[in-house]
Amino acid sequence: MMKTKLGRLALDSPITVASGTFGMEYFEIMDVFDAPILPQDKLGAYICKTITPLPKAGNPPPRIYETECGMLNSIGLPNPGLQCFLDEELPILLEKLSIPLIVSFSGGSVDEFCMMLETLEKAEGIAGYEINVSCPNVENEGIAFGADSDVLYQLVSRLAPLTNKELIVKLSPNVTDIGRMAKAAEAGGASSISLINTLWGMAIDWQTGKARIPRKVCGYSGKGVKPVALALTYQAAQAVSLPILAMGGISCWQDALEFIYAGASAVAVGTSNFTDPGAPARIYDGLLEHLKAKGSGIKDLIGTVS
Amino acid sequence: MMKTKLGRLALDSPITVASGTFGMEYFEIMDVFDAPILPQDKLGAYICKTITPLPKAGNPPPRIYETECGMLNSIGLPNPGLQCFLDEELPILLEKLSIPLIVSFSGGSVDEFCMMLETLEKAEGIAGYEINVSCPNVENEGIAFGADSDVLYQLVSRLAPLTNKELIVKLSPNVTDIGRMAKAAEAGGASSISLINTLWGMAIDWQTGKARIPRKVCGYSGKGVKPVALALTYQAAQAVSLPILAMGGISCWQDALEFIYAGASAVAVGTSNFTDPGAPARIYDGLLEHLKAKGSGIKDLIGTVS
Amino acid sequence: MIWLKTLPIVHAQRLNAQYTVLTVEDKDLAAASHPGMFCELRAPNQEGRQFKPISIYGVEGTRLSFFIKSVGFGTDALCALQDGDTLEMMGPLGNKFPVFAGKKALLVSGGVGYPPLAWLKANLPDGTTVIHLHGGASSEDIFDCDISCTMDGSEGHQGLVTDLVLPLIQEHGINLIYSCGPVGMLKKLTELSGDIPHFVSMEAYMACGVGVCHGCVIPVGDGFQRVCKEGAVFDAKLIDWRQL
Amino acid sequence: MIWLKTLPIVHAQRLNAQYTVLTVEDKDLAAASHPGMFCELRAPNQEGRQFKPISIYGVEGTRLSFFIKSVGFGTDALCALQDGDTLEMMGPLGNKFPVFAGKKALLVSGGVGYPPLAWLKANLPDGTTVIHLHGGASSEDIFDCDISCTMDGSEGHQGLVTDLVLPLIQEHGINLIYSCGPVGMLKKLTELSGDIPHFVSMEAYMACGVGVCHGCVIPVGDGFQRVCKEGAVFDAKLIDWRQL
Ligand SMILES: Cc1cc2nc3c(=O)[nH]c(=O)nc-3n(C[C@H](O)[C@H](O)[C@H](O)COP(=O)(O)OP(=O)(O)OC[C@H]3O[C@@H](n4cnc5c(N)ncnc54)[C@H](O)[C@@H]3O)c2cc1C
Ligand SMILES: Cc1cc2nc3c(=O)[nH]c(=O)nc-3n(C[C@H](O)[C@H](O)[C@H](O)COP(=O)(O)OP(=O)(O)OC[C@H]3O[C@@H](n4cnc5c(N)ncnc54)[C@H](O)[C@@H]3O)c2cc1C
Ligand SMILES: Cc1cc2nc3c(=O)[nH]c(=O)nc-3n(C[C@H](O)[C@H](O)[C@H](O)COP(=O)(O)O)c2cc1C
Ligand SMILES: Cc1cc2nc3c(=O)[nH]c(=O)nc-3n(C[C@H](O)[C@H](O)[C@H](O)COP(=O)(O)O)c2cc1C
Ligand code: FES
Ligand code: FES
Repeated sequence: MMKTKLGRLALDSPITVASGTFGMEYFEIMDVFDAPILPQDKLGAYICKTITPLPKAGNPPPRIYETECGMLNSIGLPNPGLQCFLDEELPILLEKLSIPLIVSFSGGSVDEFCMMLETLEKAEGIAGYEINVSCPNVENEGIAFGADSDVLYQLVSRLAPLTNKELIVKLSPNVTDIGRMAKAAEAGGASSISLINTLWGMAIDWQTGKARIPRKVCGYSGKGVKPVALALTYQAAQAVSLPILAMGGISCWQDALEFIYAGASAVAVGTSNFTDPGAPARIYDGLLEHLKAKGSGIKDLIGTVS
Repeated sequence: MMKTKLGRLALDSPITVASGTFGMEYFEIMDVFDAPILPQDKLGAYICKTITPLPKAGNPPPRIYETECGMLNSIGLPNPGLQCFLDEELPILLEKLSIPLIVSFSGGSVDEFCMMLETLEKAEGIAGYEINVSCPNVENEGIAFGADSDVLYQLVSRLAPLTNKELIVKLSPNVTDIGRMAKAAEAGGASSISLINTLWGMAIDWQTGKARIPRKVCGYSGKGVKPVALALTYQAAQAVSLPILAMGGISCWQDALEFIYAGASAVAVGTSNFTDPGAPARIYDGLLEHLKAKGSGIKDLIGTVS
Repeated sequence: MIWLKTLPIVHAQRLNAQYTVLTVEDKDLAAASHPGMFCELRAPNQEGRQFKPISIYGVEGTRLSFFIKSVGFGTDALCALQDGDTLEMMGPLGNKFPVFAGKKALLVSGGVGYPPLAWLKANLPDGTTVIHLHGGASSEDIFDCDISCTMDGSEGHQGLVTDLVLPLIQEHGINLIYSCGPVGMLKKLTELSGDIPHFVSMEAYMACGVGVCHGCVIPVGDGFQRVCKEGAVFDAKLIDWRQL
Repeated sequence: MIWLKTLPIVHAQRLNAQYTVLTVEDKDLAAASHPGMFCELRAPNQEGRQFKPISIYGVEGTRLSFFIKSVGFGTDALCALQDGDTLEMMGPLGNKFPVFAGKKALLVSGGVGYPPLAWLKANLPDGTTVIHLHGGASSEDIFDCDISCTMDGSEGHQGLVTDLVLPLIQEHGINLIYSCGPVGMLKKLTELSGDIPHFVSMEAYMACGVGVCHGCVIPVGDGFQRVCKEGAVFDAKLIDWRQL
C-alpha cells in the first residue's frame, strides 16, 4: 500500500527526510533517544546533507531564525567535503542504514559536479543522488545552476550519462517557470526531480534595524511555504512525466497526502523534524491508516487531484 | 514624521491599502461601521481594485480558502470595466476621498494598457496608477507581462510617456530575479514599483483529493508570505533607486517597520484587512508612537537595514 | 450599522459533542438583527485568523445567540468557549428572509442550516401556517422541529428531507418555502419547489464578510453575487445551481 | 539518553513579572542532568513551533527545575504555564561544566545567565571557594548570589558586573572562572580573565537542539562549533569573540 517508485528506485515507503534537516548526527543519538527518530521501517530512503568537493565551514552565525510560520536558515552547506564523506561518513551510513541511501551533492562548476558524481560512483552502497542546484545560502555552489533552464540542462545532460542510479535534480522554487526547469531536468536525463528547496526569505529586528541573519536574504521553509510548494509540485507534475519527490512545510500525514494528490510519488519531511522529531514516523502511520480505510495504495492517488 | 514620498507623490502617511483587499464597498459601510475602517487621516493613499478595459465577472466559486498561515484567492479581477468605473465609481471615490487616489488597472495587450491609461488621463482627480502585471488568477491580463523583463520593459516604456502622474508597476514575486524585473520597470520609466502581488499557492482537500479552488493554482497572501515579501523588497531595493511600495503579510506596525528598513518608502495592508478591519489605523498609530519615541522620521529609516 | 465588538459570553451551552449554543448580550446588535442575518465570529485564541460566518440563531430581549457545529479549526475554537470567555464579532451582516402575510410555509433545513430557520419560524407573521422539516446524519443532528429525518434512521424518518417535500407540499397546500443546508439538498429542493416562491440561505467561504473582497460569490443569473452582501438569502430560482 | 517527554508541571513559581521557575518530576531526567546541560522546552499551545533551549536550573531528588525569563513568544508561553499544565521537553542536552578540586572560583552571570551558574555553585567540589557575581538591568533581575550589580543601581553595585571582576580576582586569588550571560559581558570577561581558566556557557538560536542542523554554531578556533552539541559550555579562550 505504501510502496512507491521514484524513477529507478522502488521505495517501501513514500516518506523520506529532506537533505540537511536530518543530519547523520541522528545516528549517534538514535539509540539513546526515546522517540522513533530514524524509523527505517517507515522511511523509503535516507537523503544525506549536501556535500561539496572540498570541506565547507558554513556561514557565520546567527544561521537560523524562527518566523511566525516557519523558519529562516542560512546554514551555508557546512560539510566535511567529498573525501572525508567517503572515508568517514559513508561507512557509518552504510552500517546503520537498511534503506536506500541517496547522496545529496553540489559543486561550483559543471566539471566539479561531474567529478563528484564520478567519484561517488566508485563507492559501494549508494542508491542514488540528489543534485542540489537550489541552495540559496552559498555563493558558488547551487542556485546559479538552478535559476536558468539552459544552464540546468547543460549540467544534467553531462551528469546523466555518468550513472545508472537514481538521479534526482532538486529544483529551486525561486524561478519564474518551474515547469520549464522541470523540463530541462527531464530533457537532460534526470530520472526524477525533487522540490522545493527553500524560498527566498528575510527577517529584520524592528528594534535595531538589523537583519536577523547576517547574509540578510536566506532560505525560508516550514508551514508557511506549504501552499507554494504544493502549487509548484502540481505545476511541475503537469509539465513532466518524471516522478517527483516533494517537500515544503509537510508536518502531518494530511499534508503528505495533499502533495501526493498534487503529483508527488514520494515526500520529504524537513523543518518539521525540528518541531517534532517523531514527525516522519507519525506521518507514515497516519498515511497508512488512511490508505487502509480507503482501500487504495499510494500509487492510485499520485497526481489525481481534481 | 510619517511623511514619505512615492515617486512623484508626497504622502502624509506611509500606510496604504493593497489593491483588491479594500474595495470601495467600504465607503458604503464606513459610516455605519463602528471601527475606523477608512481612516483617511492615517492613510497615505487609496488604491482601488484593479480595473480592466471591459467588465469582468471574475472566477467561479469557491474563490477563497484560508490556509494555516494566510489565504488563497482566485477572485479573478471582477470589476465593472473602465467605462463604468469612470462613470459610476470614480465620482463616488472622488467625493469620499481626501487622500490621493491611485487607480490600479490591467489589460490584455500593450495597446489595451495604453488605451486604459490614455482614457484615465482624461479624468480629473486621479493621483497615480498602479499597473497590475502580476495577478496570478486571470489568463490574459496580468502576469504574462510581469514574468519577462523584456516584455515588462516594452510595456512600461510605452506607458511612461503618457502620464506625468505617479506610475507604479506592481511586480509579481513569482520570478527568478526580482532585481531584473525592477530594473526593467525603472528603465521603462516607472516612477515607483510595488510588490509583492500574491505568490503561487494551492491547497487540496485531503479527504476528497479535490483542489480547494477550482482553478487549482491561485494566489497566496498573508502572514506566511511575509519573509518572502521582505526578501524581495530588499532585493528590489538593492537593484533600483525607484521608491518601493511594499506589501505581503503585513499585520502590525512592527511588520511595516521591517519593510521600511528593507527599503520600502510606503507599505500596503492587504489580507490583514480581513482578519482585522482596523489594521491600517492600528499600524499607523503604532508606527507613529515608535517613531516619536525614537525621534526619527520614516525617511531616515528607509532601506537602512544592516 | 455594523459593529465590531468583543463581548463576554453569558452562556455557552454544549448541546452534544458537535453542537454548542453561544449567547452574548448586546442591545445594539440585538435590535439590529433579523432572521437570515449572520455575524462573523472569532474565538480570542484565533487572532490573526479569519472570522467565521455564523447565522443569528435568535434574539431574546438584548441577548443574541449562535448555534454552532464544530467542523474545523474555527468552529472548534468557538465551540470550546465557555461562560465568561469573550467572543469577537462583527455584524449583523447580510440581508433578511423576506416575509409575507397569510402563507402556508415549509421550512427545510439540513445540518447547520437549522439555526436561521429555527429563528425564522418563531418570527413569521401571525396567521402563517408553518412546518419545519429538519434533517441530519443522525439523531445528534436533530433539534426541535416539526418533522425530522436522519440518514441512519436513528431519529424521525430514515432518509433525506427532500424525500418528504412533495407529499408535504401537496398535503398542506404549501405556497412558500424557506431553506438552508447543504448544496445538494438545496439544489434538489429547488427542483421540487416548482413555481412555489423559495428563499434559500446560502453558505460560502468568506474573507471580509462585508462585500469588499468578492470572495464569497455564488452564480446568480448570468454573473455572480456575494453571499455576504446580496445574500445570504437568495431567491432560489435565480441561482444557477448547475455551477454549484 | 535523550528523552522526549510531556510532563505535568508540579510547581510553577512566578518570581516577578518577568521570571518564572517551572518544576517537573522525572526520575530519568533528574538522574542524567548535570550543571551546564539544558533542555529544549515547549508549552503545549506552541505545538508546531520550535522548542526553546533552557538551562537546567537544578535537580532535587527526582525534581528538575527551569528558571525562565519571558522575552518573546516561546518564553512568554512557558512563563504563563501553571501547576498541572503540561510541558513538552527534550533533554538533557549539551555538555557539562568541567569541575576541578580545590579551586577559588568566580561565577559571573548576567540576566538569564543566572540559572546554570546558580546550580553549578551548589555542585562544586567540597573545598572550592566560590563567589557568585550576578548582574542585571534592575533589581527585578537580581536573585540569590554573593555580589550583585544593576545598571540602574536599584540593587547592589551600580554598573556592569565586569567593573568588579579585576578587583575580585586580585582580592580573592581567583584561579577559575565560570560565566554565562550576554555576549558583550562574556567578551569583556574573557579579556579580563587573562590566563585564568574560563568556562563559558553560550547562547544561540537553536532549531534541532541535538546537533543535526548546524544552526546554533559559534566561531571556535578556525571553524564553527555547535552550542547544542560541543557546548553549551566552551573554553572561553577558544572562542573567536571578534566574530560575535
Ligand atoms: C451565511 C452563513 C451562515 C452560517 N451559519 C452557520 C451557523 O449558524 N452555524 C454553523 O455551525 N455554521 C454556520 N455556517 C458555516 C460555518 O461558517 C462554517 O462551518 C465555518 O466557516 C467552518 O470554519 P472552520 O474553520 O471551522 O472549518 P474549516 O477548517 O475551514 O473547514 C472544515 C470543513 O468545512 C468546510 N467549510 C468551511 N467553511 C465553509 C463554508 N463557509 N461553507 C461551506 N463549507 C465550509 C470545508 O471545506 C471543510 O471541509 C454558516 C456559513 C455561512 C456562509
Ligand atoms: C543553552 C541555552 C540555555 C539557555 N538557558 C536559559 C534559561 O535558563 N533561562 C532563560 O530564560 N533563557 C535561557 N536561554 C535563552 C532562551 O532560549 C531564549 O530567551 C529563548 O529561546 C527566546 O525565545 P522566545 O521565543 O521567547 O523569543 P523570541 O521571540 O524568539 O526572541 C525574543 C528576543 O530574544 C532574542 N533571542 C531569541 N532566542 C535567542 C537565543 N537562543 N539566544 C539569544 N537571543 C535570543 C531575539 O533576538 C529577540 O530579540 C538559553 C539559551 C541557550 C542557547
Ligand atoms: C536547516 C536547514 C538545512 C538545510 N540544508 C539543506 C541541504 O544541505 N541541502 C539541500 O538540498 N536542502 C537543504 N535544506 C532544504 C530542505 O531540504 C527542504 O528542501 C526545505 O527546507 C523545504 O522543506 P521543509 O519546509 O519541509 O523544510 C535545508 C533546510 C533547512 C531548514
Ligand atoms: C482577496 C484578494 C484580492 C486581491 N485583488 C487584487 C487586485 O485586484 N489587484 C492587485 O493588484 N492585487 C490584488 N491582490 C493582491 C494584494 O493587493 C497584495 O498584493 C497581496 O495580497 C499581498 O499582500 P497581503 O499579504 O498583505 O495580502 C488581492 C489579494 C487578495 C487576498
Ligand atoms: S466575504 Fe468578502 S465579499 Fe463576501
Ligand atoms: S540546534 Fe541544530 S545543531 Fe544545534
